[in-house]
Order: sequence, then C-alpha cells, then structure tokens
Amino acid sequence: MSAETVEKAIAKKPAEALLSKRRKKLISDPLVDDNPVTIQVLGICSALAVTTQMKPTLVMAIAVIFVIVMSNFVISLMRNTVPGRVRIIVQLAVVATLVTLVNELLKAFAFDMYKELSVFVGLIITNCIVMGRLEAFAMGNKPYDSVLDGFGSALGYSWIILAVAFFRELFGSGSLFGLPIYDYISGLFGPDFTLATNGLMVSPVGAFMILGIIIWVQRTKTGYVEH
Amino acid sequence: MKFLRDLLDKQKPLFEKGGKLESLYYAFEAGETFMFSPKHTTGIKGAQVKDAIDLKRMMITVVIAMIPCLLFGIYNTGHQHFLATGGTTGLWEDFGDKTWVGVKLVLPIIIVAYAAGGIVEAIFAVIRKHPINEGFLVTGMLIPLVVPATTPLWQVALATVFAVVIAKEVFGGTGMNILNVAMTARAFLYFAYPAQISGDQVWTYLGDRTPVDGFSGATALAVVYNAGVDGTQSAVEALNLHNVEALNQSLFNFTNMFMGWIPGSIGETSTLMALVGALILIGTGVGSWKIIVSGFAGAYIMGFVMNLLAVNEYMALPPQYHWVMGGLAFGIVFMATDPVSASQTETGKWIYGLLIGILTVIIRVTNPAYPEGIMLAVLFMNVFAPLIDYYIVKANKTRRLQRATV
Amino acid sequence: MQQSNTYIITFSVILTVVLGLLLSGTSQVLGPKQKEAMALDNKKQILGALIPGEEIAVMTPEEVNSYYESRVSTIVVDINGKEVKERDGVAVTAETVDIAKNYKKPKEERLFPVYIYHAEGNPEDVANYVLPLYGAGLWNAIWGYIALDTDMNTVGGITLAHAGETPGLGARITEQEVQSRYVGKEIYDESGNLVAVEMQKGEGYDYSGSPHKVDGMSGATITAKGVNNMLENYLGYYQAYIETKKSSTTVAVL
Amino acid sequence: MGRFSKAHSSKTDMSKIVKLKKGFDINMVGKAKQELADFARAQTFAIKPTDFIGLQRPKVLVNEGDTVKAGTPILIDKALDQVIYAAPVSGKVVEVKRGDRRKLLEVSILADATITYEQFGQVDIASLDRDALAAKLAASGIWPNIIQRPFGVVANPADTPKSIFISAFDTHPLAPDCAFALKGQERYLQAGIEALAKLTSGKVHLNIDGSKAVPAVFSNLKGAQMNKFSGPHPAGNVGVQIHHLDPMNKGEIAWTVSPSGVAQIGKFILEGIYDASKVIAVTGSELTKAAYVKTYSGACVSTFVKGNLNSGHVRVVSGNVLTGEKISLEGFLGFYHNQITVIPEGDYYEFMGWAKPTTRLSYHRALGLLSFLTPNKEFVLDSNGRGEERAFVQTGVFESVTPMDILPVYLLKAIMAEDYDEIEELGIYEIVEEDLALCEFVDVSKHPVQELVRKGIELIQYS
Amino acid sequence: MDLFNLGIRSIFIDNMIFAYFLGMCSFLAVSKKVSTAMGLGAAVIFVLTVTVPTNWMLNEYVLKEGALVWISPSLAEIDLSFLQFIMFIAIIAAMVQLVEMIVEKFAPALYGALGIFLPLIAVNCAILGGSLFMAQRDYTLAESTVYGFGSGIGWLLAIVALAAIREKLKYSHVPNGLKGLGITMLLTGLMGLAFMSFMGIDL
Repeated sequence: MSAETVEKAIAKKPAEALLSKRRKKLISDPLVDDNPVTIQVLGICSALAVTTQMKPTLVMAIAVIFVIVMSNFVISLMRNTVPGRVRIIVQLAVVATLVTLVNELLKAFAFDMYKELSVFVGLIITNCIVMGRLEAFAMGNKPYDSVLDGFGSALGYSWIILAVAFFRELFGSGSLFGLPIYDYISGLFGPDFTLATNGLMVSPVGAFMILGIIIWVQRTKTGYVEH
Repeated sequence: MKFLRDLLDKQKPLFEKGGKLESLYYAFEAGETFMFSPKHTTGIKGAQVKDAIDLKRMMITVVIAMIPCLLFGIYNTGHQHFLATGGTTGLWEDFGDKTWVGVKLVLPIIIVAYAAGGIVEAIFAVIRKHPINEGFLVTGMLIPLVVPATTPLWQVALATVFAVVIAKEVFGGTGMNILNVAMTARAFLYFAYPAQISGDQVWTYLGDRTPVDGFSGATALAVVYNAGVDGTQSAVEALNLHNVEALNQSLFNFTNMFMGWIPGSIGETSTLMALVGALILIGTGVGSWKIIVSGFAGAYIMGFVMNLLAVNEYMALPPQYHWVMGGLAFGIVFMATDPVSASQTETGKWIYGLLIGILTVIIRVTNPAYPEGIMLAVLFMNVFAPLIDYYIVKANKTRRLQRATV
Repeated sequence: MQQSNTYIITFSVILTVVLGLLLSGTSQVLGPKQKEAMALDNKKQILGALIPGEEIAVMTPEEVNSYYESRVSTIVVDINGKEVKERDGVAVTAETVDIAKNYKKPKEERLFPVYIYHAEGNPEDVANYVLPLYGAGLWNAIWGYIALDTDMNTVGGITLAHAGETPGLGARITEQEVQSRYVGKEIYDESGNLVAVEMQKGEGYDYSGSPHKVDGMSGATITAKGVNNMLENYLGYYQAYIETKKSSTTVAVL
Repeated sequence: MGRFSKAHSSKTDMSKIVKLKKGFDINMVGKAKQELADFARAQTFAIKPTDFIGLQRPKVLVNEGDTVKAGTPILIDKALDQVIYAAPVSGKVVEVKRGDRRKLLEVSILADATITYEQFGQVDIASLDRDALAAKLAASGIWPNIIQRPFGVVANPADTPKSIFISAFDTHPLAPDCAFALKGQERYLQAGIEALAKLTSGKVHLNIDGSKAVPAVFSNLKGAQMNKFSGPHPAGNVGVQIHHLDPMNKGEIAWTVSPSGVAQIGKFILEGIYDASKVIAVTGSELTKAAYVKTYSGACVSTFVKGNLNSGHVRVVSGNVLTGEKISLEGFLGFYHNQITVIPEGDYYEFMGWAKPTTRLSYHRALGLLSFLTPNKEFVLDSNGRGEERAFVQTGVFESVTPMDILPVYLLKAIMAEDYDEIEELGIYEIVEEDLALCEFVDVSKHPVQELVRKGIELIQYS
Repeated sequence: MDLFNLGIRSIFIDNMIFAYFLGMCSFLAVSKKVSTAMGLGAAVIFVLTVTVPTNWMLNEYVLKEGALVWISPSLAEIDLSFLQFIMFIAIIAAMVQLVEMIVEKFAPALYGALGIFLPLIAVNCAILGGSLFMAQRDYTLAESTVYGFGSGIGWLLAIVALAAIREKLKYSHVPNGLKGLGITMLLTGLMGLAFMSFMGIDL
C-alpha cells in the first residue's frame, strides 16, 4: 500500500448523502427481501388480533412505527452509556415508556381506537421486532441510521398487517375502512345480487390463513426457502 | 377396450418426457391409470409379487361404503320435503316424487364437489409434478354427505377448494394431510357461512312451497337442547312429542332417528346406514374397527357420565340417544376412521376414538353454539392425534432403550 | 463493556427518574382530556337509544356534549327504585356508575342509573327514560340502553352492543334494522304484568300484531336469548322504579 | 422382552416356545415335490459380489481362463481382506463380467465333470483357539455363510458375537423344506454347531418350526439351544426369532447362519474341504415339474428351467418371491438362495383393474377382492406391480404382518426423511430387508420397502 | 364453579395462541420438537402462574386509581395506571430472573429442563398479555391465579400439539414457499378451527 492511499484512507470521509444507497437499503430491505414478519418470523404476536379491520390496523401500524423509530433513536443515542449488564432492562423500560405514551395519547384523542385496540397497544412492548432492532442495530449504530433502520422494519411489518387486514375486512365484513364495498358492488348488479361475507375471516383462523397465503406468495416470488 | 388402449398408447408419447405436453403428464397419467391398471412390473430385487389391492381400490371401497348413506340421504331429502310441506306422510308413498326431489338437490352438490376438488387436484398435480391422489374420490363424496341439501352450490365449491388446498395440497396431498379434508370443508362452511348451515331453516328443503302449520325444521339436537334449557319436560319426551300435532306422528322417536327419517345433513341422518357402512369398512379392514368401537363407546360413556351429573334435561338424556342423533354415527364411521388424519398407532386408535366420542357428547351438551359436536371433536382429535402417536412411538423407543441398558 | 456497580445504579436511577417524570407529566397533561373522552363515549352510547346512530356519528364532541347537557338529566336508583345520592360517603352520579362492574355484585347492592331524556332545557318535560342493559350473549358480554316512553310501557328505542358475537349472526344486534324492530313494543301485558319484549326464533315473520314479540335473527338463537334475558333482568331490576313512575304518570294523565 | 402383545413365550431352562400370530402365509401354486429331480446337471457356476451385502470393494484374484478347484479364492473384499470368497466348484474361469464403471458383476466358472477340492485339512476344534478357528474358516470360502446382525452383512471374523442364530425352517412362499434338503447331514450339522459354539461368547440358538414334530435331522443335535417358533410367515425369519429370543441393541453383534451353511461348515471341519453343494427347491406355477435338486452355490438355473416351463412369458426368481432377485433364464442362483421360483411375468394392462372384482390374492378384503372366500386356495401370482406408488396411508396392516415390537411405518418414514436418530431409536438394528418383506407385499401405496430398509441400514452403518 | 369455568375458558376458548395470537414468536420458533416444546410450555405455565397474581397485587394496591388508600385515605385521588405497562414488564422481567435463580438453586433438575427457556420468556407476549387481560377484565386474586395457570396450560397444549404435528410434517411434501413459517401459519389456522369447538361452552 502506497503512502498516498494510506493518506487518502485517513482523510476524513465525505459526509454520507442523507439518503445514500446504503441508507436506502436500510429502509427497502425489510420491505420484501428481509421482511421482519415473513422472512425473519418476528413480531407476529402482538398485532394480528387487531387485523379484523383496516382502521384499527392502520392505527396499530402507526403506533408500531412510532415506537420502533423512537426507541431505535433513543437507544442509539444512549448506546455508549448503557451498562451492558442491564441493557435489556433499559431497552424494555424505554420501549414500555414509549408504548405508554402512545396508549395515553390514544386514550385522550382517539378514544374509540383506544377501546378497540385494548390491550394490544400494550403488547407492542413485547413485539419481537422492537427488541430485535434495538439489539441488532440501534446498540451499534448512529442515531440517524438507526431511525432509518427502524422505519424500514416497521414499514415492512406495517404493510404485512395492513395486507392481512385488507383481506380480512373485505372478505369478512364486506367493507374497507368501514366503507361498505360489498353493498356498492351489489348495487351495481341490482337488488337480487348479494355478496355473502365470510365469517371465518373475522375469526382468528382467517388471520392465520391470510398471513400463511401472503407468506406463500411472497416467498414463492422471492424464492426464499426455509430449511 | 382394445380401441381405448390403442388410443391411449398413441397419445402417450405426447405426455412423456420430451413430449409436447410433458407438463400435463400427471393429468394424462391419472386418466390412463383410471381406465387401465398399469403394466409395470415389480423390480429386480425385493418383492417380486404384490398384493392385489392398491390405493384406488381402497379408496373406492370407502366410497362404496358410503353409498347406502347416500341413497338413503337422497330419498330422505325428498321425504322430509314432503313431510314439511304437507305432502304424503307415509314412508314409502310417492316414492318416485321423493326420489326425484332428492336427486334434483343432491346430485348437483355431488357433481360440484367432485368437479371443484378434481380441478384443484389436477392443477396441483400438474404444477407440483406429482400423481393425482385418489383421496379426492372419497373427499368428493364425503363433502356432499355432510352438508344440508339446501347448501348453495357456490358454497360447496368454495368449501371444497378451501379444504383441498389448505387442508391437503399444501401438505403434499393425500397421505400427508393433518386434518380430515371433508371435515375441514364442513367446518369452513360452518364458520364462514353459518346462516346456511345452522339454525332451523336449512335442514329441510321447502322449495317454493309453504310449510305446514307447526313445522319447525329443528333438528333432534336442537329439540333436545331446548328441552335442556326449558326443563319442563324430559329430553326424551320432547323428542317424542316433537311435531306430533301437525304431522300426526312423532318425528324424533328413537326408531325414526335410528332409521334416519329426520331432518339433517344429506348423508348423516341414518344411523342404520352408517352402521351398514361400518360393516363394509370393518369387514374389508379399510376402516379401523378400534376407532369405530371406541368412538361409540366414548359417546356412551360420556352420555352415561352426563346422566350421573344430570344438571339439566339434556344431560339426563339416555346415552343411546346420543348414538342416533345428529351425525355421530356417520362421523365416527367415515370421518374418524380416515387413516391419514387419525391416530396411526394401534394403541393410539383406541385413545383417539374414545376421546372423539367423549368430546362429541361434551360439546353437544355444554356448547350451545355448536349443537353438532362430532365435526369439531373429529377435527380437534385430528390435531392431537400426532401427539398421541408421538407418545406411543416414544414408548416403543423407550422400551428398546431400556432393554439395551438393563 | 463492564461498568462499575455504582455506574449501573446511577444510570438506572437517572433513567427511572427521567422516564417516570416523562410519564407522569404526560399523564397529568392528558388526564383531563382522557376523562372527557371517556365521558363523551358514554354519552354517545346513551344517546344511541334515542337518536339514530348516523346522526350521532356526524356530531362533533361539543355538539354531543351540549346536546346531552341540555336534553339528558340523570338519577341513580337502587333495586327498590329509591334514588341514591351517595354511597359509603361518596357522592353518586349516573356517570360514575360502571354497569359492567355493578353486574358482578349481588343485585341488592347494585346501583342503577336512569337517564332522563327531556325537552331542551326543561327536565320536567320528559320524553323518554333510558335504562342501561347488560348481560351475556353467546361468546361474551352484550350491553345496551333501552328508552321507554313516558307511559313506562312503550319502547321508544333500543341500542345494543356486543364484545364478540358472531359476525353476520349474533353481531347483527348492532344493526339499526334489528334494533328498530323493538320500537313501539310494550313491556307490560294487559293485566299489568311485566313481560318485557321477547325476540322470537326464526326470522322473517310478522309480529306487528303482538306487542311483546319481535322477529328473530336467523341462526343466532343464543344471542337472541341473551338479549331476551338481559331485557327481562334489567327491566326487572328497574321494575320498582318503573312502577313509581308509571303510577305518577297515570295520575298526571288522569 | 418388551410388551409384545401377540406373542406368548414360555421359558424353560433350555429352550423357548414362541407362538406368533401376526404375519401372513402366501399360498402359491408350484410347491416342490419332496423328491430329488433328475434335471440335467448345471454347467456353469458363478460367484456374484452383488450377493454379498456390504461387499464394497471386491478384488478379483483370478483371470479368465484360469483353472480353479472348489475352494480356490476368487474374490476378496479389500475392506475385509481376511475373508475369502471361493470357487464353489472346480473348473475353468470362463468370464469375469463387469458392468458400468467396471463394476464387478460376476465371475463364472465352467465346472469339471468331477469336482476337485482344495484340501484345507481336517480341523480339530478342541485344539484351536477361537481366533485361529475363525481365521481358518475365513480362509476357506465358507465364511460368507455367516451373516452379521445388525445390518445383514458378511460377518467380521475379528468380532465375537453375543450369540449365533440358526433358523431351521423357512416360511417364505414355496420355500424348501430344510429337513428334506438336509437329510443325511446330521453329522455335518453337529460339527457345524460345535464350531459355531466356539466362535460366540454366548449361545447357539437353533430355531425350529413349533407347529410340526421335530424333524429327525435336528432332533439329536447337541450344543445348541433349541427353540420352537410357530405362526405364519415371517415366523421362520431369523430376524424375528432374534427379536423374541435375545433382541439386538445398539452396539451388539450377533451372527446368523442358514442350516445349509451350518452343514457346509461342519463338512469343512470334518473333511477339510469347501463343499458348496446344497439341495435347492425348484418351484413356481410356471414349471411343469417342481421338485428338489442337488447342485452347488451359484448354479446356472437354465438346466432346471428350460424345457420345464408350461408357458412362455415368465420371470425367473432366484430365491423366493418376497425377497428374491429377478434373473434371466441363463442366470445364476444367488449365494444365499436355496430356491428358484418361476412365475408369470405381469407386464399387461388391465381395464379398470383397480375396481373390477378379482380373485387375486390379497391380504386385504377391500371391495371386489374375492380371495378371502377361498382361504386355502393356492394362488398363481405374477409380477405385475398392481398399482402406482403413493404416499403412505396408515391402515395398520404393516403392524399386523410384522410380529415384532417395531413400528414399520414410522421407521420407514424416518428413513425417507433421513432422520438418523429416529432410524436408530425405532429399531433399525433389529431388522434386515426380509423382515419387512411382507410389508412390501401388502402395501397399498406400493413402496419399495426393502430398498428403503437397506437405505436406512446404510445411513446408520456408514454414518 | 366460576373458577373452574374460567380455567376451562382460559385453556380452550380464550386460548392465547388461537384467540389472541400471543406468544407467536416462540410458538413458531420452538415448536420443532415435542420435547423442547414441552419444556418451554412448562416454563410458560410456571411464569404465567407466578406473574399474573403478582401483577394483580401490584395493580390492586399500587397502580389503580385510588389503590393507594391502604397507605393513607388522602391518596385516594392518585391514579398511577399510566405506569401499568412499565411496571408489569418490570415485574415480569424481575420474576423471570428470580424464578431462574430459585429454580437453579433448589431444583437443579428442573433448571436443566427449563433453564434455557426462561430468558426467552421475559419477552413472550403471552406473559405480558396475561397480565394485561387480567387488569382489563378486573379479575380477583383467585381468578388471576386460575387465569394465569389456565392460559399457560392452553399455551402448552397448543405448542405441544403443533410440535407433534411438525415432527410428523417432516415426511410431508410442502411447497417450497410454504416451508417453515408458511405451513406453520396455515397449520395454526387449522388448529384454531379445531379449537373453535370450545367457543361458547358454558359450564
């Protein structure tokens, strides 16, 4: 290695673009190729229960995005001060605080949603994606990157549960965001034409089925095979 | 036959490796082996001769065992229609008309079930390159027998597709599935479109005729359940008195229920016909007698235990009534014995059957939401059969291991 | 990285204090807002028995509040129909009574709120008495409010809700169409016995001639039974109160 | 001994009586008459490395054109080179046949009119120690008669087995009657047993058919524990017998020898020669004359079959129809086989063959199978595959034809999934192919059960 | 009878997995072998039975509105319920630690079986879910204990049955895209279908 190149290497790296290729990947990877739900098998627990309808699911998704992004940010800021031995507890405390904040805000400003989501907001604390990102990324990366990483993972998670909710609400209740889609369709074909809603879709079974099929389609497309 | 054989031989190269329609080989193969049992011979090493039975023959045996239930079901569908709409009430009067009504309703359901199942099978066979399974011969017949004659055809098709894909093909086809396919189809209908498969209105085909006064359409299970809630008369009385006024006969007396002259799903009403099927299955060894015997025993035992508790009139129902009401007999004989989804160890079969019987009665008596316990009991035990087997296989391993260390 | 115990403890203490302050601060700030939201939710439900759901849905919170304030007054009674103003030294208002919690107590100890719907600004000019309902459906709790006309006999309206009935079957009790079947029915028979209103088995029958029967919901017998029981129970609990009102209105009419 | 429900065994001081209920006798047309036929003498004899399971790297020691005596080394296994595979007859090596990638298939010898023997000298068992006896047997060509359990491979002379098992009766379809085949060989049998007793640290078990009177040829043998087994096939399988007498556990070794092998060993002890002669049964529905014939290991079967056929399109099987091997009309008898079976070849289509009523033999009683009406009938079975391979459908028949405390389907599935632990725990050490051969016959899903068993054994053996 | 009813409900009807999807991560990850599933299931029962009543006491005497009156009536106005999440999770984490230590000390054999699973459990949604449902549904202490225990049993049943099925699935021919997670999801759905038999049971 010549002296020149060494010098170059030492020279201060130019500031990375705000959305450099690497950073874009932080966001885009978890959407499909490395989706936290369908590929990494994380975070399925806490939110499937609310996916009977789009509206609560959307609120849930926003809440999860908020919690993941904020906790990634906070933990990343503290990453050099957190004592290694108690880091899990610290992470839990931060996450729990953020979740409580979300819960309190919902209770104050969107009481209907608060009622509808009930305990499942609280269960964001134990969403494996949150803790997973904190451990795997935020503890070792700078705040801005961590925020992007968290945002990517949360988005990857959100679109999955929104997709589940889409099919469950459409087939199970014949509506989307509360809009009676089935009624509109029936209306087009005259009064004798009715579409029956599928009761299985509103039961938990429907969620498992839909998610299973989404995984099937998605993995067949990406060619990912689990062994 | 020769002509047919020549025709097949001529077409065969098209479908074989390198042929134009290679991708459709398994569809061709299914058709070919359906008409002609293949000519391939045993290998160089190993057994040089084979038993005369193959899976196709075994499956068709199950279908044959169901024929009595089917024929009875067709006639009974017509009979119930005439009873409810004030036609003749004698069992064998208007035989032709009753048969015609039944055929008109039941045949389309069978055709739809076979067509939907067959198409799904063929698609999967072609895409996944495996032979078409004979299992759908049985599934296609079982599904029509466990739904009411009034079920909309599109629901039959949807349920069949759902069950064949989700309960069978994703596991790799017949022999690999965990749940009984036909039961999954019925459960799908039950939870997805409850209005068309529960309540009092679906069991009897009325057509555009109005029912006679006093007609309720309730099944025996519903009558007994209400007797349990009301508590004003014993369950047996409630059964015997049901529909007496309007029809001038007792619809739910024991004999009627045993014979099957009652409303219900197409093939499940007649305990007698199910027993005929059981005889065929046991006689041919295709169905496990252990499961059938222990299933009936489990129901009787639990019915008896309920008698001892007897908190309400339903619980006080004599145990043998559980045998003849609803689809218990049909379910135990044809669903529980499905060799793929049942317990696969011989000891396991006893436990499996017994628990199905017990669970059925528990669900019937304690679960107002699902009067018909057998369906869910079978599914539930399907889920736990691998666990039963696991422990029985483990015991076998342990015996071997202990022998070594002793 | 291995830190000293002192460091860990200091860190933990600081973190706890910071997070604790943050949370209690939020709670302080949002507390009143949350109480408002809860009260509003309650009011909407009560109004549901009186005016169509769609109308409530488009009302702003302020409108709901002002409508409720001007049109609804409340009292709380016990099983004997006597008004209760305080219990165990704590003031009792209808808004603070939790029906679900009361449901767990023996009925003698329960508190029964009554919401009186009256002409705007005039509590004397009563239009309806709204009574809460609570019971068990097929899967889970069902509840609602029933509005009685001033004759304390005719049903002015009903609103029903559930926690988990079967969609398409039992869950239909929330449908306007089902609830409207109750309007105009009567809870007393000719001889003055409380018989409530009973949802029948089967659907599609005409019960316009029978004041105590409403058409059923196909395939949802158990939920219907739950509704029937709930009505019978709660009208029973309020019977004493209803009788007093009834006699007083009868007198007034005379 | 486990909880094996259908077997009742009673222990006496010496011998055991075991009654088995599970299993199935395949009753076929073409049983050999109990007489020695005057077939023309076989001309050529072959030694086929493929007969010896586990013989991995055969090395031929002779060239085409060499003359050999009975007992001259022909092959060795480079992996176990103290064991000699010797010429069964004297004569000239006519062919060293190789297949793909020079795989050695057979070495054939044109026999002399009179057989001459390599002389090894008489053996005084008492004066030799165990290892010396083993070495002497291994060098003589008769050693491959000794099979090792587990795995069913040729035994290693360096091992000391926990016991040695001899099944003195064969329950396979159309199997030869050992007592008839060994008539007059009592002396050799006795010497063979004495030699075997020296090789094991435990007992020599001689298992005879408990449903019949003890044949004279076995009744006076000493030095072995005589056990009686009765019941349908596979009661005569030595693997089944081991399972009920002294089951194989992981790490243990037992040996098995066929009765004719014992007699050959005895003859070697007493006379110092490797005499590969044996009486075999020539059986099957397609033969005009089914009878016994005296010949040597590896005989070319053509002289017994040609001119003895009553139809044209046949399959000749070396061994029995459950475990045998298809050979040509000019093919050679397998080393371990004491029987030839000739059955019709079954390469024909059958219209609606899966549904139409048939009187063919079946263990099952499904629709249209009428064989149960004639339980004592002798059946003509052909080699048709009777359907296509499918996934396992568990009806419990495997268990009902396997009189062992083993779960065949679970074992086979474990082999398919290559789950080593499961294969081991489910009892692979206790079986070889022939023990589950009946499963292959009765299987409605038409799996190659014996091939799977071998695959499983190899997975464990070479892991 | 009410307690018995609650127990049955929590095992079969309000099953953590099939009704609320709780504890799915470990449910999916640790259900490949029956023996390990059994171990994790036992650990879940244990921890749920301990933490739900503990959290009940915490909730009842500290967190609820007016819960602190036992200290002084003047504290009746204090509502610490905003601390619910953080306190519950803290208790769970602490309890898991404690349980781990106690088991290790006094029952080494049990520790050998459960040890590796205990740390996993702190972040198992089913555990927190148990406490949150307890608070939401206003159980009494006795009910909380029964509920915790019952939920644990239900969870164990689900994971052990799934594990047995997955062991059996080794011999199946599952499409590539469905291998692992996908087929397990569908399977869980089918199991849920079977578990629906108990919904509506009223003892």
